Amino acid sequence: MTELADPAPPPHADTSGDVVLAAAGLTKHFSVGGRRGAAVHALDDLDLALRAGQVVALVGESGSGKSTAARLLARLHLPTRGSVLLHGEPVTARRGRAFRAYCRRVQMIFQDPFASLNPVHTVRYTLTRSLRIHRPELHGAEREAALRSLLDRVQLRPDRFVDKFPHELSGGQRQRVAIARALAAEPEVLLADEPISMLDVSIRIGILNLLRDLRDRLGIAILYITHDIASARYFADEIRVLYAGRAVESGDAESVTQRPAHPYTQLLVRSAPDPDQLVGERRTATWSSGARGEPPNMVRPPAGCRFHPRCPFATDLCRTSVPALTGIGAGRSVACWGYADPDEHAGLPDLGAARQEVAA
Amino acid sequence: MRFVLRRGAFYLLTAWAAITLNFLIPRIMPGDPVQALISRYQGQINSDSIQALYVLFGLDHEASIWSQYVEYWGQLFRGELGLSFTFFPTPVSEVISQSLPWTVGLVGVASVVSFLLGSFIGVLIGWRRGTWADGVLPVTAFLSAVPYFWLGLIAIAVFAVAWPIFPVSGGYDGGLTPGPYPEFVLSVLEHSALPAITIVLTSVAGWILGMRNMMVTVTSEDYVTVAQAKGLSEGRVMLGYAARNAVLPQVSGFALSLGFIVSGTLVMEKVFSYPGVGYLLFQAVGGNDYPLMQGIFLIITLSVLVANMLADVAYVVLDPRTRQEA
Amino acid sequence: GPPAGGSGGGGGGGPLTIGMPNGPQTNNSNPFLNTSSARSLGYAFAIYEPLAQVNAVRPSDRPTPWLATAWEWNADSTAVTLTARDGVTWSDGRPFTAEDIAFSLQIRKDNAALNEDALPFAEITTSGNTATATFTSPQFVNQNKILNLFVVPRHIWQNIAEPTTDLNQQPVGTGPYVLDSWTPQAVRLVPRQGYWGGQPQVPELRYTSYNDNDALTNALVSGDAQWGWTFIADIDTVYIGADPEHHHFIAPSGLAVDALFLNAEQAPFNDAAVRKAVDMVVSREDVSTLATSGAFDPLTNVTGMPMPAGDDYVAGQYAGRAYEVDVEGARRVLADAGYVLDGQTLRDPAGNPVEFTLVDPAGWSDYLTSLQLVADAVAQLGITARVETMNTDAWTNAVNQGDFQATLHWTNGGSTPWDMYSNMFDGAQYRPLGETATWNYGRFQNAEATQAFATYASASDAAAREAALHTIQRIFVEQAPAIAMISRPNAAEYSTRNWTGWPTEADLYSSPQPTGPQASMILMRLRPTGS
Amino acid sequence: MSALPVGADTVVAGEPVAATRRRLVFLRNAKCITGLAILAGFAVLAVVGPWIAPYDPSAISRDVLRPPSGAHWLGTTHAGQDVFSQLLVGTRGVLVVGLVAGVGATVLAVLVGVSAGFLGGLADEVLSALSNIFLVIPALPLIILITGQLPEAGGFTVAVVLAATSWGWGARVLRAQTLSLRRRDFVEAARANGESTWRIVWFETLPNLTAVIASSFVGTVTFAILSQITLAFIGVTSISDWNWGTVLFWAQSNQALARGAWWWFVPAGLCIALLGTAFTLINFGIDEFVNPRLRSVGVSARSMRKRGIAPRIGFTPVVAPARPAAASKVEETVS
Amino acid sequence: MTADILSSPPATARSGRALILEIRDLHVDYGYGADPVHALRGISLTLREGEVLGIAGESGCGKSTLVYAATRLLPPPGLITGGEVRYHPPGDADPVDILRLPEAELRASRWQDTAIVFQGAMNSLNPVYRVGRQLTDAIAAHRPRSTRAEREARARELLTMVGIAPDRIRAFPHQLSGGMRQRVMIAMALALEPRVLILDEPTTALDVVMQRQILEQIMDLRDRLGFAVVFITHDVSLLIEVADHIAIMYAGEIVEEAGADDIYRRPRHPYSAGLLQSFPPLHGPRRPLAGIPGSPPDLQALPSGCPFRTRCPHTMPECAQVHPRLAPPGAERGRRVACLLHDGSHEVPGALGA
Ligand SMILES: Nc1ncnc2c1ncn2[C@@H]1O[C@H](COP(=O)(O)OP(=O)(O)OP(=O)(O)O)[C@@H](O)[C@H]1O
Ligand SMILES: Nc1ncnc2c1ncn2[C@@H]1O[C@H](COP(=O)(O)OP(=O)(O)OP(=O)(O)O)[C@@H](O)[C@H]1O
Ligand SMILES: [Mg+2]
Ligand SMILES: [Mg+2]
Repeated sequence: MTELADPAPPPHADTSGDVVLAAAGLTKHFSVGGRRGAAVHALDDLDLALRAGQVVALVGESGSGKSTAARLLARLHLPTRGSVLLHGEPVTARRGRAFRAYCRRVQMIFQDPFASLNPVHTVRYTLTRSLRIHRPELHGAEREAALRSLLDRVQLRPDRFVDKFPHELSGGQRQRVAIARALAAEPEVLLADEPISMLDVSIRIGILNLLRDLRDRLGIAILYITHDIASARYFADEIRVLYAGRAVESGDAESVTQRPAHPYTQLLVRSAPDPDQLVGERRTATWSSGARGEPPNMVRPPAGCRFHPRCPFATDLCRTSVPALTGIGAGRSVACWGYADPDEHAGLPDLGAARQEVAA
Repeated sequence: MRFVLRRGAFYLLTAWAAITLNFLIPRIMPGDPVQALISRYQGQINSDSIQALYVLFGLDHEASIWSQYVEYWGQLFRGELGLSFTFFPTPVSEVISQSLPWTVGLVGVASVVSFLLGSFIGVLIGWRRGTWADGVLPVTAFLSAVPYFWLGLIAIAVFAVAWPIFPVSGGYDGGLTPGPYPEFVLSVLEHSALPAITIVLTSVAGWILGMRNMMVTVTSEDYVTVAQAKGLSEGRVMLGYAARNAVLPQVSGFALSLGFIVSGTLVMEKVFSYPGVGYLLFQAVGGNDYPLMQGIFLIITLSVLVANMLADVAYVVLDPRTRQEA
Repeated sequence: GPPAGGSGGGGGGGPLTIGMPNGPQTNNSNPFLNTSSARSLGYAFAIYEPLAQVNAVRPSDRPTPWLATAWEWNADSTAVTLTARDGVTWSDGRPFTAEDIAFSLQIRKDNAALNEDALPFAEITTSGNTATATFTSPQFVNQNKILNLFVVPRHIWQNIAEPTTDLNQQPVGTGPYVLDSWTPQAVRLVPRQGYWGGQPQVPELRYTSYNDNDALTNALVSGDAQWGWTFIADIDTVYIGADPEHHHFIAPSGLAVDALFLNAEQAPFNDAAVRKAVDMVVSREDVSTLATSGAFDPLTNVTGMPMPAGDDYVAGQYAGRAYEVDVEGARRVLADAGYVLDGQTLRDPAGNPVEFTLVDPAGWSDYLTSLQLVADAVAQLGITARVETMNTDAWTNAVNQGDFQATLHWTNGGSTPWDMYSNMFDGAQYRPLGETATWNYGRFQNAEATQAFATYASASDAAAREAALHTIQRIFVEQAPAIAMISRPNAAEYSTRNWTGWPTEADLYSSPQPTGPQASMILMRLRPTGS
Repeated sequence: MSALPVGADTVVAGEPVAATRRRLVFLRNAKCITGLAILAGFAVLAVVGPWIAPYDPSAISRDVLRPPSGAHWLGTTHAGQDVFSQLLVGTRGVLVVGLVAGVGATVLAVLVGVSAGFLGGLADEVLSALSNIFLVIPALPLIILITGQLPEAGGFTVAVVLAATSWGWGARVLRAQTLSLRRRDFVEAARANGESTWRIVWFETLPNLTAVIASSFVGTVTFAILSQITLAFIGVTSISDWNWGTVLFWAQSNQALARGAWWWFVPAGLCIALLGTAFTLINFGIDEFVNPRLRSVGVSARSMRKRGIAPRIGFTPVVAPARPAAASKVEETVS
Repeated sequence: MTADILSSPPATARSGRALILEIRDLHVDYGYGADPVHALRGISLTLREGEVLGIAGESGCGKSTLVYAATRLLPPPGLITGGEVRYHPPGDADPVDILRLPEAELRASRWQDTAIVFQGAMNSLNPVYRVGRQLTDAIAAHRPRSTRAEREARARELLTMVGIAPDRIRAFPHQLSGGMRQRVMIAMALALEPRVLILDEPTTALDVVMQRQILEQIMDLRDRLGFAVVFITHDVSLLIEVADHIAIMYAGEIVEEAGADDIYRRPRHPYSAGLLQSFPPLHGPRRPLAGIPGSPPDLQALPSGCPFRTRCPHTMPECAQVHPRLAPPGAERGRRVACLLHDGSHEVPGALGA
């Protein structure tokens, strides 16, 4: 088990790092046929920068477009609008050699290790395929050595695991194989789509620690997708919160979790089970009774701020105009009219104490 | 809505393709109806009448296949199916309308009975799996594998010839004029008993197995356990919760199997000398009677399509999930 | 209509059910069409009557006058004058006249599709109560065919624009019965009033179509049907055995046979020696007993003439000469022709093994069993013969075009043996391989035979005909152009439980089959059993 | 080991436990083994039948229509042929036609079904429509029509025709399964890893369809055998190729039953039913593999009854008598 | 109202409440054959009126098996091979053993006394019936004399109670979101006002916001209606917030049982401690986390002695020999733990002793 547990708070999101993969205005609307133009607005205008050696967490409730973002970045979907930039170059490849080259640099890990490994293939086959595709120069003994070192890297003993079928492995072991498969390409970017949500509680931390180790040792840029904001705090350098396909807040992990700015983030943080809260210090009745209801219908998302139907502070402005993601200092930005300059707009919602907190 | 359109398009396309296939198959095959007629009468037709028959059937002149195709569609739209060769000069539509009710009556009813009975038995043994009820399975496996013509012939030999409980053949007593009076209806029932029983016996096994497997699958669904946890009565849980869901795939299976059922009819009607379309088709094929063949294929294909459509509808009625708007 | 009572008990009488194995029927009573239910089931001839009743199983007997009371041929058989019977009325009450006869011939002349026998009519006239038809060629051999033609009422058919497609659902004829009701299951006929021949006894005829031989067999066995014709294997056990007292099967031969046609334009049957050898080893007895379970008689006379119908025609030198299996003789014939037996294999003079294929349509089980017997028999000579099946279309084609080596096929029966022999090997019917031949499928050519056939058909004196026939028979015996096997009888099954008066072996007044023009004659002779 | 959901649609991969290197493990199932044993028996007969047959099946003899005896185990036909030899020799025809048709139809079904499922879009629409047409058109009449018209309706022709007309069902099932596989994570993962489409189809998707393909194969073989026998029985195909249908054909056209010659008619039908049962049993095994819920509990109903276990939904059986003594063993609950 | 769910009553308050359900030495096997899986081995637990009993543990440790066995709803091939489940009816009536209740009585008792909300609400509703029908049919079965209108009114009332508009009574399950379906299930469970409500991971499929909403609702209802709750989850941190009393299960056994606060602050079993270590905290200092190495044992091949010893950081030689019994650790009352470290003869490591 890794001993990489890192008790010190991570450095503030280091914006100076090398941007490996970036998304600019990434938008995806899934056509659902039937009535003309009906589409699921899965993701709208996502800007994102993944830097070498950094973890960006994408947090949001189910259906908020997290996986869509990952799939767009992996180019499993084509964006409706916007572009993916690898080292500043727009990526266009969709198949063939160029796509393979892209795959080699950007690898994805899926949520469900039970489903992402083909049940009919051994670990050896799965990893060898990856090596053959991405490192065709390796042959025979070299490839075997590479295979073993991959398993070593994900802390699976090669002799024991190399000839196993997925069903002979536990969930954590499977997820490690999936990670090894991604590493076989020696990628610069790992897109990890909820890599631990399907795993048993006791082994989740192991996988996160492993990923963190890879980030630190190989300098890989990681996009970490989760709905568990506590794990994002634990693992990520930067957190970006998605709500109904739109980014509503971003900032370094610690401050976003400790001083959430957007009403939705606040709701999220407050909803997370936290035994320490037993002491019952800062829970105000207004908060918990305020945000209720269901996530919006993504075929006809609410106009204006998409959170407004559930937001206790919503005003008419929120119902009509989309707030942009704007900086509120200390590397943080939030898309909420509550933080807008009251001089420029009339009728802004008053977030009251919540706002004061962030500023603190 | 989109679903409806798609299904509609599918049905139209299938209908078109089937009709075209119907048109093509007999034409690209060798052989002609006159020769078939001669061989059918094996020496009873004077060989000198061959020319007379060619003249009679109007087979002297050759039209291009394309113009025949156009003509064929023209006929279809006019509701004409041409004149049968075997029953020259009776219009195909008349020949078919005479025998269709019998097939629908016998095979339709027997198939439905077999479906219902099989599904019901399947429900019971699926619900009671792991008990003695599983012993039914090998029996059904055997029944489903018995060729029905074989069973039918044995049934005739035993129950119509050796112990004449049932009539040997036909759809009703030849002394009766068809009409809705009790004696005739009784005669029809009497005549259909043996074939119907044979059809049911050989086809029920499939439905039992299908339903049983679905029941087993469905009974392990949570909602069945929930129903038990609610303390509902056994019957309600079994029928309202388990069987109600398990029957869904059976419905579409039933519609699709109609094609096979019709195929089965053919030999069945031959064996039992039943006056239905199946045997008619067999005759038409044997007699190279293109117009009749095409007519029957058309009717069968269209009715299978219609049955599928009905099954679609039934499915939508039975399964609210398919009614989803948006 | 009200339901009629069930079939009568042992006391005799009651409706008579006549079964045919012809599958579903449609309501069509056009007597001219093979395809109509009237013809398929045979009730056409309970309604429409022929000019004269020809006894198909005693073809040399003089036909019984029926609608024509007399007929007069000219010397070279190119014209016939027919006298219409007096006192005959159509079932609609109109009188029957010579006009009707003339019309019935004329309609055949005008519509090739109705002229089933392809008779070469020239001119048809009437005068008083006679009608006269002339022909473009001598019709001696076709005399019976012409007398057997049925007559339709002119006053009805002259108004029918398309006699080939008319359904004629209310048939009007001169016969003893009229159509009462038509249903797909059964066609009911009842006696008419005022039939010229008296009052028919059978109160109701039910013509029922069964889907196939098996169904009809079952119906005959169980007594559901009392008259019909279908081939029943092991008929003694299956049919007669079911009710030995009442069930009867008679199969009197006419002048038709089943013969193995041999392709004379292909090895090995281009050599008469091989044909003769095969002819000598095939046991007609076996074919009859094994293939037809004895239902059809084996041919006994070497001329291939079925007996007793052919009694009068056998050339003197062959009288009493019976077919005998003679393997040694056959070997000698082959040896004389230069064939050698090389171990188990017979080799022709060129050294090639002698082998051939026997073919018939799949499904004709009696034929196929016969072929197996032939194959079995020739094996004794060292000849390898294989039995192959084809579907009927392909087979018809192959046979017509000469694309076969040996096949079992029937011949027509006529009033004279001419039809039978001509069908087998008349050079006039010769067509080169690949062209469609109507008869003489074996492409046999022999100038002497061809001449004899022509002479027989056109000669005006009996002696010349007899001489020609004897020539034909001699060539048949010596050259074995085809191998006649069994007679092709006019067979029928009937039950005497309710009705008697059927043709019997003792009183073969007519072919016993229910579907021919003889039907009206038989029906008029039926009497309730025990009366 | 884990109770985590593997996705609601476990139909294809089956329980992960079962997908091992030996992908055909589904054959190791009591029902399956019974079926395979019967099939193997027939297969052996198919190979050696013509050699061990005591008589030439076509050879005519004077022993006409004899009931079973030492000389003729299953009696003789109307022409004195040995029925037992006919059945023995006929086995090969039955199996070969069934297998050839099964292989042909399965290959077609895989090609059409998997392509339709994988390509999607217009190709899918066209291919699905095609397979639906073949489902909707009544197969047997079509087969009769085609075979009836072909010049040589021997075993191979019949097999080809059967293959050409009976792939629809398999294609439909395979398409549905492929569709559900196509969106599986491991297929997506392969795609995201840069695998080519054909490799995804052949190496990622198809192996997961083994059981479905096998089941469709077994189903088609059964259908092909029954059809072939029916065709032979109604005399559409060559009757000189011996198979069980031919035996029935001859028996029927010579009124075997009416003549009391049950030995001529009954055994062939029983052979067909037995062979069909074998295939059905094999399919049971495959079904249970594909859908683990169908697996039997592995204990005979009788032994369970003996132990007083009556498995029921919603009423878990309780065994072992009440043990009041046991209560004392339990630690007193925290007070 | 959140304050209510957070205020866990002190452990000692337990004894004051009346018993409702007593599980004694429950043994459950999967498989009827010679080689069954021993999924539960001698489970004993008590549930008292109005309390929230939490059961936590890794996937596959037998949580669901326990509650299904206790209600005899375990599907084949489940088999109860021993033990008792005593239900104490209200008043002074004698307790009945659910495992030995005749079928008709058991049927009558179900849903009246004990109602269950299943693990997957998605699959707990019959997809072909409207929710209204499913809400009312239990009422109809148990209150045959009620009228249709009464039942319908009750169904509306129930829906309102769980925060769903009553007009959704005509909706089909697929027309509802996951959260709504889960609430419908809860409403259904409350239809007959049972004394015990069993919740088997009712919120795992939902995201945190919805999870909290539902939990608040349940706890709110508990306060109003006074039923006892058995709450199953693998999320200990959630349990600590919600439950009064917690039982930690491992490989078919209970390894520790104590008040919620005690478990959180002073876990005594290394497994409990490990579980707590597996959740990164959202607030407070970031602490090193290691989870629990390895994976749960195969129930068919359990290690000798303590089933947890292969993963235990404090394993000792005798752990392989002795199967630890559930007993109060040292002098502590109101809790039990199955670990040799606490048998009094060993030095307890700091993390497990404080
Ligand atoms: N292929 C698709 N076609 C149509 N709609 C889609 C498709 N994929 C995703 N969506 C829709 O897009 C929206 C965002 O989906 P996405 O999978 O990105 O959410 P997510 O945040 O990953 O959710 P989860 O936490 O449940 O994984 C959802 O409403 C989803 O239903
Ligand atoms: N049908 C079965 N046959 C054999 N073993 C089974 C069966 N069902 C469950 N088990 C085993 O019983 C054990 C307990 O399962 P159970 O479902 O009670 O676990 P759980 O604690 O509820 O897990 P989860 O958190 O995943 O719901 C598991 O190890 C499981 O593998
Ligand atoms: Mg996702
Ligand atoms: Mg569970």
